Amino acid sequence: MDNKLEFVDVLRDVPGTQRKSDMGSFEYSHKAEITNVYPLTANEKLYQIQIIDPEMRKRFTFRPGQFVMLEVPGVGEAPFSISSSPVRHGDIELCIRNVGNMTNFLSRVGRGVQVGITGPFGTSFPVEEMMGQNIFLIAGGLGIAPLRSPILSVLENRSRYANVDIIYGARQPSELLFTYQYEMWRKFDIGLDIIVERPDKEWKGPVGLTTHILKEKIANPAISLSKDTYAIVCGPPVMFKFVCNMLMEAGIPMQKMFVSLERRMHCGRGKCCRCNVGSTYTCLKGPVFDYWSVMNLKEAI
Amino acid sequence: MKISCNVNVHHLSRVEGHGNIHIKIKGGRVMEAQWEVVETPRFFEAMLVGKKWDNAPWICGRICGICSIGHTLASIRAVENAFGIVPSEQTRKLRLLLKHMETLQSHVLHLYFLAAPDFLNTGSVFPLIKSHPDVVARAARIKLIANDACDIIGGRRMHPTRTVVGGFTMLPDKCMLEALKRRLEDARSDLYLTAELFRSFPVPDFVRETEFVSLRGNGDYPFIGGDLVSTDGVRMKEHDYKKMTNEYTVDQSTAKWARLSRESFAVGALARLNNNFAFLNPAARELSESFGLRPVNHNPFMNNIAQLVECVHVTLDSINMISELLDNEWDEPRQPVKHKKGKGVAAVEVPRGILYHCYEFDRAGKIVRSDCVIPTGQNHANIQHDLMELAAQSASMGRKDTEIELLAEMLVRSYDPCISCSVH
Amino acid sequence: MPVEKYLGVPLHRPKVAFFEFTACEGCQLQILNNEATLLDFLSLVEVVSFREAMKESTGDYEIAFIEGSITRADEVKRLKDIRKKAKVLVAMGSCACFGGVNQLKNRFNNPKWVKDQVYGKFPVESEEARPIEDVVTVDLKIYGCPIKKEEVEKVVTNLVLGKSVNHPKYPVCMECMANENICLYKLGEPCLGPVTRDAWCPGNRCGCWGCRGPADAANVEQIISIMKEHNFSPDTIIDRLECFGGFREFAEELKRKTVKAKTKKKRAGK
Amino acid sequence: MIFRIIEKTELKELVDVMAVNRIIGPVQKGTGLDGKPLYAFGPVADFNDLKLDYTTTARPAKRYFLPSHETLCNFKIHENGWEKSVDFNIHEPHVFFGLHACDINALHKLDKVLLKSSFPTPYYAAKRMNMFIIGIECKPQPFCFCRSMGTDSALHGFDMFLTDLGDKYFVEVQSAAAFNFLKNINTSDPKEKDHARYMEVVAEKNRKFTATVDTTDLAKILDMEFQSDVWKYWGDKCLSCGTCASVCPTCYCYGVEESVDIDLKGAVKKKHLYSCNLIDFAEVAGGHNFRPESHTRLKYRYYHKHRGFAEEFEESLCVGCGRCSEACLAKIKVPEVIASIRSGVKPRGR
Ligand SMILES: Cc1cc2nc3c(=O)[nH]c(=O)nc-3n(C[C@H](O)[C@H](O)[C@H](O)COP(=O)(O)OP(=O)(O)OC[C@H]3O[C@@H](n4cnc5c(N)ncnc54)[C@H](O)[C@@H]3O)c2cc1C
Ligand code: SF4
Ligand code: SF4
Ligand code: SF4
Repeated sequence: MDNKLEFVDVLRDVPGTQRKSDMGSFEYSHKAEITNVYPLTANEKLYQIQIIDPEMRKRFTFRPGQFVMLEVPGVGEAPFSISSSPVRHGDIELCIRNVGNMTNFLSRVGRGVQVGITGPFGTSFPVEEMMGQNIFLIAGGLGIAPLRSPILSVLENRSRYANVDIIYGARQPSELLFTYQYEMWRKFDIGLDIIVERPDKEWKGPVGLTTHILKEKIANPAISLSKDTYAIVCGPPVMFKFVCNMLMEAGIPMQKMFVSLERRMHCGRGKCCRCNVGSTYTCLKGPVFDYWSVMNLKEAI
Repeated sequence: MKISCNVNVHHLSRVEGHGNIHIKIKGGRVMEAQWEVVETPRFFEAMLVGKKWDNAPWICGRICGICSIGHTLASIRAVENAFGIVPSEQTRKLRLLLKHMETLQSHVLHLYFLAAPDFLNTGSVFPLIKSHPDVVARAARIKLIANDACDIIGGRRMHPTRTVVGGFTMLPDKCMLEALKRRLEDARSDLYLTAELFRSFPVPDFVRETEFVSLRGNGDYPFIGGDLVSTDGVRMKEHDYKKMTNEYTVDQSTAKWARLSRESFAVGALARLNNNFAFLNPAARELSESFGLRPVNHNPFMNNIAQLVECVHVTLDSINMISELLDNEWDEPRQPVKHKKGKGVAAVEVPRGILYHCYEFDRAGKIVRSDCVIPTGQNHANIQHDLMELAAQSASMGRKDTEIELLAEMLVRSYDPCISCSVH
Repeated sequence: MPVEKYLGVPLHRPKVAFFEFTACEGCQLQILNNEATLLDFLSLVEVVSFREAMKESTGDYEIAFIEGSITRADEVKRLKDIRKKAKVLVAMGSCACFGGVNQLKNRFNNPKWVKDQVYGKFPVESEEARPIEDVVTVDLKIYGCPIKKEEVEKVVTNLVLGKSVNHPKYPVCMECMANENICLYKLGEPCLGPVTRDAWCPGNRCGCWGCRGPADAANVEQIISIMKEHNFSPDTIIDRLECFGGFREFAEELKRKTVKAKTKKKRAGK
Repeated sequence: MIFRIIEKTELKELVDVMAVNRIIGPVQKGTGLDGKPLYAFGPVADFNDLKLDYTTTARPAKRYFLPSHETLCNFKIHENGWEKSVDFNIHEPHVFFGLHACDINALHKLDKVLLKSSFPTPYYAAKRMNMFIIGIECKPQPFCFCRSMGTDSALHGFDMFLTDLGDKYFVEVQSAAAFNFLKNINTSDPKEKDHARYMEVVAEKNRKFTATVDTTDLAKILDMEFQSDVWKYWGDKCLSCGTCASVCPTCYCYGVEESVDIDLKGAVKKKHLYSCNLIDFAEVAGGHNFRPESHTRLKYRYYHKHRGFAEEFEESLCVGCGRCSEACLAKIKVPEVIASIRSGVKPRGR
């Protein structure tokens, strides 16, 4: 009798699909090409990335607020929020700041380079639920990157939303991202307030923190922040703590306030534990959380 | 007749440590022929004072990167001699095997990377990668075996971690030793190719009567412990090493110099071979004779050939020793150590010649006094005298400046000096 | 043929130079000890100065690897000179990073006694052994006594790719555990592994002496008390802490405390 | 379930029958200071190496299903592009001969997160599905608190389970493969007195448990005591060495690092099991560290094990094997830590 145990090949029964329950999908990455690179500021660039296989490109769908893991072989893999409109499927844009190992390498690549994309991962901003209501978006610094996708998504269906307002703050004018799009946003009847902490000579707009503008808005009787308003807040942890408290006092329900958290991530799939806040996986239950959930997370802020 | 010449080599390359050569000939007379050692001392002998015995091998291994195993083993032996510890047969064999592998890797490094470029007319081994890729690959191949062997036995190839007073912290895997043996057997052909390469190099014709000092084997070619001998007929015990070295300081050197029956003596592969020719493995002896290298040979340039012969000797001896080790069950790797007051001396033949470590311990097992005499230190005076002779011959033969410079450099290099070590 | 581009990003073959100061030259040798990958290594960079292996040498280099500690005035001058020329200056090995075993002589605080011990009346110049950081700015450190050759390769590969060099921040225990070694404390051996930056040598049943210096979150006070609990004498602990210079302050502190405790005991005895 | 009896003398036969497969089991790795043997899981080449009466191993058999370093994929690099090749790093089934109940339960816990949640991990799955497990009844050690964690017996998840009745083994057979193996050797049906003896043995084992952890409302208490100063006390002791996670049969956190080969023609992506106690566990690019102090990291480990996992899977991620407590040089022991957090009082006299 043969006493050799039979080897179970986990890939045996897996068809060629890439459902996330498939074993083969875990380390599968879409080959994608960097089709264009736009420098936005000294430290941030916008990367247009296209999944090479046309079929896969079409099938790739995501919701605003979700992120992908971007892999540069041998250099690193890291999470980035998709900053483009969801209607564009596997033809995505990532706004990336040069801060570390892989982002530094990326800052030197040009078009034509092949990278790997996995995802999309994580939760998203409920833009469908927001229809018919006011939206208030508040971003600080690089926080505008994850907000650009919901903004573009709203633009696609502008008529379905009531008032849409953006407050965007940066340290200096030279650090403002997507400046070339402000006019377009305004044309679509979006209120846009921009504020910087340290103005330069040309700067004519307001000076200070996003909370200054927010305070004015809240005090303005013409603008009503109420149960009919959704808020999306994204920026450094100190900022959203203040902002969310102010919004709460102004009457926006906690469940209608959304933030996007940033943590270290090595897998994006709820396995490496690096992104845990308290013991919640940011990659699975986040990165988009409503404020009530954030309040319940230990060590979130 | 050479009327005048001025050779100044600052920080001689392809040697360990920092030394300068100055030769000045004026009106056919040698005005200056100087071997200068400018290395910064590290004061190991002072450092050790107050340290417990178990620190000695660990710290003293750091005297030299290239023969750290030799230093470590000498230090261990000195401590063991002071405490009256006799290593087991297994420990003795493993230590010798480890030492052999260091000898092999050090000699190959010297022969191929440091000496050969002189004969192949390049400044370093690096251009040889393009011009003689097979030569470089061969050198790397042999060296890799020797280094891997040091990893397996000593824990790592440099500054070993498993070698301790009393034995080893742990033993190599038998299957790894077996694999090592097979690789060493394969390496023999590479060694013979090495011999053919060196046969194609002309050995400068230079002879100066010299006294050669080394250990004297007791039936076998000596490496760890034993009696001290010289070709001038001196014979002494290990603990009398000071009478053998007679160290003194000179202005031109931060390393101390040594003398015995004459104004200087030489140690190293050539000295070992001159004193122990009969104990060489027959194949190695045959190779030696094929180069016309028989005792007592007084050409310092022949040290390269002596190293080559030793490469063959240690390889063959290692193969035999591994077989013996494999035939026996492993014993305990390490025996317990009880320290006591006293003094211990060790004489160990390292690649560049005979090395002495001596420690005096107090009742707590702490070092009160220590002394290390390094082979290159013993060679400095001899290098100086060789240089003077070479300069004199060059003056009378009317050699060109560049030729004198190259010959002088090659002469110093043939001693494979480890200057940093000699200053320690 | 050397590879010119990595994923479309042009690579630059840096000119590198190796220099040694007061040292055993082992770290440089580790690079030559790289037999298996030496050729790849050499096609990655252009070695312009390496006295231990080559004769020619130019003053034109971008990356300078420095081995050894500083113990003499002429070395200070030479090092400053190198700093001026090098774009990137790398401290290589414990001597360069912490003073290495060379700094053991500093513990006597008596350079003259130290010199007399070895040279008697003969005059020899020598100062305290110092890490090179005391003299010039250091851009990168490669730890270890000796350095690990794979690490040098990684550093150089990263420099060529323009990738940052990150040393592990965790202590040796992680490596020891990965190797499934028996913890040396269970065998009655002292070990600085829990506070020393991750190393490559555990697995030889040889307790760590801290050559790679403190890990990022080293809790040295705690390991000292743990060693005491395991009945290791203050001398043994001090020997370990002061050996390579990375934990020198802790060794000094422990010495002071031990002396104090002894005098107290003596007084109480009277 | 099918029960059998094997005479002890038959065991060698069983091992020999299985030896066509790779067998992993408890073997002696060395001798401790007290002269007692130190055990580890390792390949069993010879029946005599297999120490079924082992106390406990300092490490679980984790390296066979969650190795500390693992290559996730290799890349071949061309000028602008690359090819990726993935291997799950297992090519034959393994027999695990002699796992205690806690280690079998540890696998169940890992299964929950690594197999049964979204994005199953194929590297783990491939190894897990190629495990043939023979459990063996353990000998409670003074530090074992598995009973408190409800993991002192394994009800499923093995192929067979042995209980030592003195001169024979009582065998629970749970898989067809196990049944087939047993056909090769002499076995018999258990008699009434074997059942009685079995129950006696188990009862005796249960009496030997001494260490306990009060887990009542633990998840809630951890939440309440999040700001407790007692954490700082333990944090000051902690060496941030990661040993606790390395020896834990259920710790699975990791980091990924990519590196380029020295010839620049290939690259590799490697996974390294990490530990939440390590300084840079939660550090992000730019240097911000979400848990810079050692007590916040230590707390996180307890929080993840006893609260976060419990919230998600209704059970704690600790099987009470006590390995972390035994391995910790700073003597940070789970029962003591939890007791001190519950009471809000630091332990005294230490
Ligand atoms: C959900 C999410 C969305 C993000 N979106 C954007 C974005 O749109 N634009 C942008 O510029 N940045 C974004 N980041 C941050 C971005 O992931 C980091 O800047 C990036 O990981 C830095 O990688 P590096 O290799 O250059 O840095 P290194 O410091 O060298 O990092 C090494 C590794 O650590 C991990 N890591 C380090 N920092 C972070 C971090 N902040 N977050 C997660 N993992 C980290 C990664 O695995 C990375 O590979 C986002 C992060 C998260 C979690
Ligand atoms: S031997 Fe040293 S490094 Fe290894 S686990 Fe023990 S304390 Fe840590
Ligand atoms: S709890 Fe103990 S084992 Fe874990 S990191 Fe701290 S000191 Fe190390
Ligand atoms: S936390 Fe400790 S006791 Fe619990 S399973 Fe892990 S190692 Fe065992």
